[in-house]
Amino acid sequence: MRAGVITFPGSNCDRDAAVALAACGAAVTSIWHAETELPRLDLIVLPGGFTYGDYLRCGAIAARAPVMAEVARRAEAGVAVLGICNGFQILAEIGLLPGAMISNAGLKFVCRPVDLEVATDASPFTAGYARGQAIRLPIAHHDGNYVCSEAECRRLEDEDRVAFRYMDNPNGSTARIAGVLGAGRNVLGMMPHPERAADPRLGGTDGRILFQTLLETLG
Amino acid sequence: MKARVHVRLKDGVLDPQGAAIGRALAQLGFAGVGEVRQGKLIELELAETDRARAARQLEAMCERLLANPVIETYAVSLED
Amino acid sequence: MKARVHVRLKDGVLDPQGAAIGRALAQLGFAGVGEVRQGKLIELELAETDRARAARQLEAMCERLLANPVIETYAVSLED
Amino acid sequence: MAIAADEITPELIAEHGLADAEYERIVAILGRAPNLLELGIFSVMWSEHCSYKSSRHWLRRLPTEGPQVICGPGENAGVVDLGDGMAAVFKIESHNHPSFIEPHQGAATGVGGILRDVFTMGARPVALLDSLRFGAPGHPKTRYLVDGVVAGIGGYGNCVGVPTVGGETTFHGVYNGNVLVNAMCVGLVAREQIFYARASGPGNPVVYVGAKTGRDGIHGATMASAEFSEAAEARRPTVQAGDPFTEKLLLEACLELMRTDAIVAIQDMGAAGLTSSSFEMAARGGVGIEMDLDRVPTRETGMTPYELMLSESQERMLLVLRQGAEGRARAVFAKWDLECVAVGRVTDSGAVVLRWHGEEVARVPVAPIGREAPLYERPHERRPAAVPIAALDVAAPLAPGEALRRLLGSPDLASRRWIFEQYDHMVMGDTVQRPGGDAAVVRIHGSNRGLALTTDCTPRYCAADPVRGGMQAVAEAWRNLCAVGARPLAVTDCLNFGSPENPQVMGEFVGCIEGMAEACRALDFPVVSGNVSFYNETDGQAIWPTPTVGGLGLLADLDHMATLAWRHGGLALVLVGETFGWLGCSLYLREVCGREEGAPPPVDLATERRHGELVRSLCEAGLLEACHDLSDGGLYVALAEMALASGIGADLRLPEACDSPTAWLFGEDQGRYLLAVAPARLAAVEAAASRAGVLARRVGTTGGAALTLDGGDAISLRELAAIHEGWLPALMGTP
Ligand SMILES: Nc1ncnc2c1ncn2[C@@H]1O[C@H](COP(=O)(O)OP(=O)(O)O)[C@@H](O)[C@H]1O
Ligand SMILES: [Mg+2]
Repeated sequence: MRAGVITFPGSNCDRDAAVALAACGAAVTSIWHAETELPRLDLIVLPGGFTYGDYLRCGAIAARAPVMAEVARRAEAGVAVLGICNGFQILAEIGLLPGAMISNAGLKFVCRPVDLEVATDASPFTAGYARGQAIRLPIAHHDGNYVCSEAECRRLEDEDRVAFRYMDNPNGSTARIAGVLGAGRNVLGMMPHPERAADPRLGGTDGRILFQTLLETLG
Repeated sequence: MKARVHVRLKDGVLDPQGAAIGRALAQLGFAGVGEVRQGKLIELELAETDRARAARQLEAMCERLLANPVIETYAVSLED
Repeated sequence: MKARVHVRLKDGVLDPQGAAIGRALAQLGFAGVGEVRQGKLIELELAETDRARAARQLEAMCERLLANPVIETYAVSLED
Repeated sequence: MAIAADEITPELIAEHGLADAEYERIVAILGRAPNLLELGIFSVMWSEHCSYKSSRHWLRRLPTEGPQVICGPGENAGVVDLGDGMAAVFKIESHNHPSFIEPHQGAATGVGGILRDVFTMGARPVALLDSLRFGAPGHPKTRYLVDGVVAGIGGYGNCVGVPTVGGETTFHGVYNGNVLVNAMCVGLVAREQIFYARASGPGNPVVYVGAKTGRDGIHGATMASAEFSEAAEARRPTVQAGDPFTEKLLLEACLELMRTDAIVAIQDMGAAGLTSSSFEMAARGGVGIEMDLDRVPTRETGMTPYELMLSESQERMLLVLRQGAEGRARAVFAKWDLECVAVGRVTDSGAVVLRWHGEEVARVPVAPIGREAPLYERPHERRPAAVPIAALDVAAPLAPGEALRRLLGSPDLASRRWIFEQYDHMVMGDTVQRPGGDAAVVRIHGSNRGLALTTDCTPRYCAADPVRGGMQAVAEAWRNLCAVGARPLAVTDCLNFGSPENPQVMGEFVGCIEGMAEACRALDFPVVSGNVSFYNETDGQAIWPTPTVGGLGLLADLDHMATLAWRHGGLALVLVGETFGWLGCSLYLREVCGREEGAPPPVDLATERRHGELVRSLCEAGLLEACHDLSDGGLYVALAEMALASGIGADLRLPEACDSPTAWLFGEDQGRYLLAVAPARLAAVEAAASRAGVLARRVGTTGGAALTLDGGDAISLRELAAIHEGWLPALMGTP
């Protein structure tokens, strides 16, 4: 699998994502946000961080970066796109995923491992988990409170596009949503950090399954 | 020309910041405070001198960057 | 009564948000945008019906909670 | 010469915090009266903060050398050798006054400053720690200060993407008017790629990079060197605001340019930014620097040379480049959207010469500003030694279980989760031991080795007995590193005190340094960097002497790292070290008996060393299931902390003839550790201890869901956890 990890000004989990992918055997390329063309890729990762300081709105300025037009085209064409934390916020800002993120209900940054339920196994990201499986991944964000309209929320449920749900809602998200899939199921945005649970030394390997699954499903 | 853009969360979108301010005010003993909402007020210096063109420019800025239509509305104003 | 409090950074205090917005607008091709500053606009529902008393109450809220006098200034207004 | 003559009045001199004798020395150095700009330059360079005029004499007593030391005090940060071609760069710094005035920005810019001190030496920052001292929990400002400081530290470190992995937090009324915010940063660099701040090569360009200059914190350096008064608080000087996003860009841009051979010298602009960076780089290299101040990028209009030289705007660096390398530097900084402007060049004049639109506006010789900087040996008074308290003279108003509940929910022992969960402590993917343990452990990226990091000081000990307190601070840091299985390498220290002009405060300072120096020497634990913060007093009320010690150690093999948590029942609990039941100055005495008195526990450095080395060797031999050092609250509190981390309880056995169970359970005797050992390994542990001549005796067994004492007096872990976790969220009003 060829994976590209995009670095925006202020990305800070780009290396972590690349390390986790490489450990699973992916060939990882680092991509600068100013690029307008991309090499052939099976997976595009928008990593966590504070792009543009998260000023204005989280992910808002990065969503308008030159590289994003091409990311959107690839997503349309079916390439897998994974947005983690700030990457999820960017995908929502650019409209590749529904909804938006506002400040955590507790108004504080929260960094801790949380318990999640894998809400669907029907995607190239989650096929390696069992539907309903309980997993534990760290979160680390200030604005992870997922907001979407009731109608949108119903649609996500109907189309089985909620990927992960918090067991114990740490940020006030609508319907405890921690991760959602795009309509084509090839785009996933999630607030928890799978790359921080991919090395047994760091506590837990529940996130590693996601990367291994991508390798298996995308070759 | 000086311009202002007021971006606020749509009615119906929960506003944790506003709610926290409301609670804190009550705790400080301010009575009779109803709903509190916190929005952004962005002030810009524009080179444009034509009001109509400036207004159109601002509108475009909001559509393209300053507001997120999923959760926010905006209002623009120009100083005289 | 509806009230608004506009809290902004004092002149001279670094406003990284405003600066980032300014740069992003320029990158999106908006020309002629000078300084950009981002402030907060807090909207409140007050039970108080007397304008003078409401104004005093707002003033007190700003002093005690809504604005940080070290780096911010504020302006209050009441809707008619 | 075209330098304009300003009228320098006595008021102006006083406003700049300069003594009359200091002013005369300036006139002698220049051979004329200074103008206002030059006066400003001298005032910051000779401020306590930059010149260490009251502390220099005493700091010389600290041992700073050892085979592991690559660079000791004198550079932007200290450097120690880690083997395998790697080095650690680290330093701690205070941001006390700014954090009191504006807690969020004050703490944030403290983090920003210490990050720059580390990456200016070529190291990538890999960890942050913060040592925080707040006023009494019930004081009206405390909540606001805690909230702002924690949000400020988190907001900055999280955004830059450097994990905040540890620190300490305590509360006491002596800090009501002066909180302490000490931030420590640790970075990693290849040994061959360390950068220094030594300007050289006349003709080489001097280049300004980073954020634009505004009027931030003008006179911050002199503010940090003057004691507070209510009036000064009301005057509210311009606080500098931080921009962590720009810092992240600056970090990446600097490290990128450092991979080329473009840079000759580099220094961050900290206190009195452009002044200290230019003078210090010139002084280290024995050269001169000339700058055209009108070329400095500004954020505000109408800024004067005086303001430009004294501004403390954040996220800026001054570089000396090789000739011809400017283009490369400009390209790198343009990529990261940052300013990069040649503002001057290195000269052989030995002076810093400043021009404004072509006209010379200041000329100050570099060497004398350092060589002739004031050096004060201020009078100091030793305090009479505190009187020891006999264990049997301490009442036991509460049963042991009740006392434990009280202690675990007390301000200084309650869980700090509310704080460290606001810090991203996992970013960079190498945090092997998260906050909550004895020391944080950060893996050296791509290896199986790790850095162990801690900050420590027990101010109530220092107040009662500065020498012993200083010793204890170093010993505790050393012990915390040993407790995770690391070999302690070196220290950075942040000496927070009241006014040096008060002989009693100066006596505390001298005493603490003596104690620290002795401990550092005995433990081969040299001081490689640090910072002094004086004038932490308000209206004549000084803080307790607080010499924060930041310790760094190396774990050669992460497979042998120890943690607090055991994973099974049925393990033997082994207490290393002798228990005399020292209750003087203990938390038990304060929290349970309401007494703040007595002498602090003695520190026997030879014993400390023997015990630490034994524990480390037991870790390395893979003989331990868990390990924790004993400090505040003594044995019973340490046991509870381990059980809470494990989620598995334990039974503790009182010794046969125990005169005072209270003293045995809660005494704060130094040099002790509590180990959990599998039954099959117990004999090996005991044999190793007896070979080392160390007392190690079995005191209990792990298991169950409660803590019990001699099989009775059960306290469920669930209840203890609620008490332990509940206090800080309740204080902060966010359950
Ligand atoms: N308490 C101390 N112990 C050892 N070294 C110290 C101490 N205080 C200051 N230093 C050293 O003195 C030098 C100047 O410190 P400082 O002015 O704080 O650095 P910077 O200018 O980089 O902020 C540094 O090298 C620092 O490590
Ligand atoms: Mg420095």
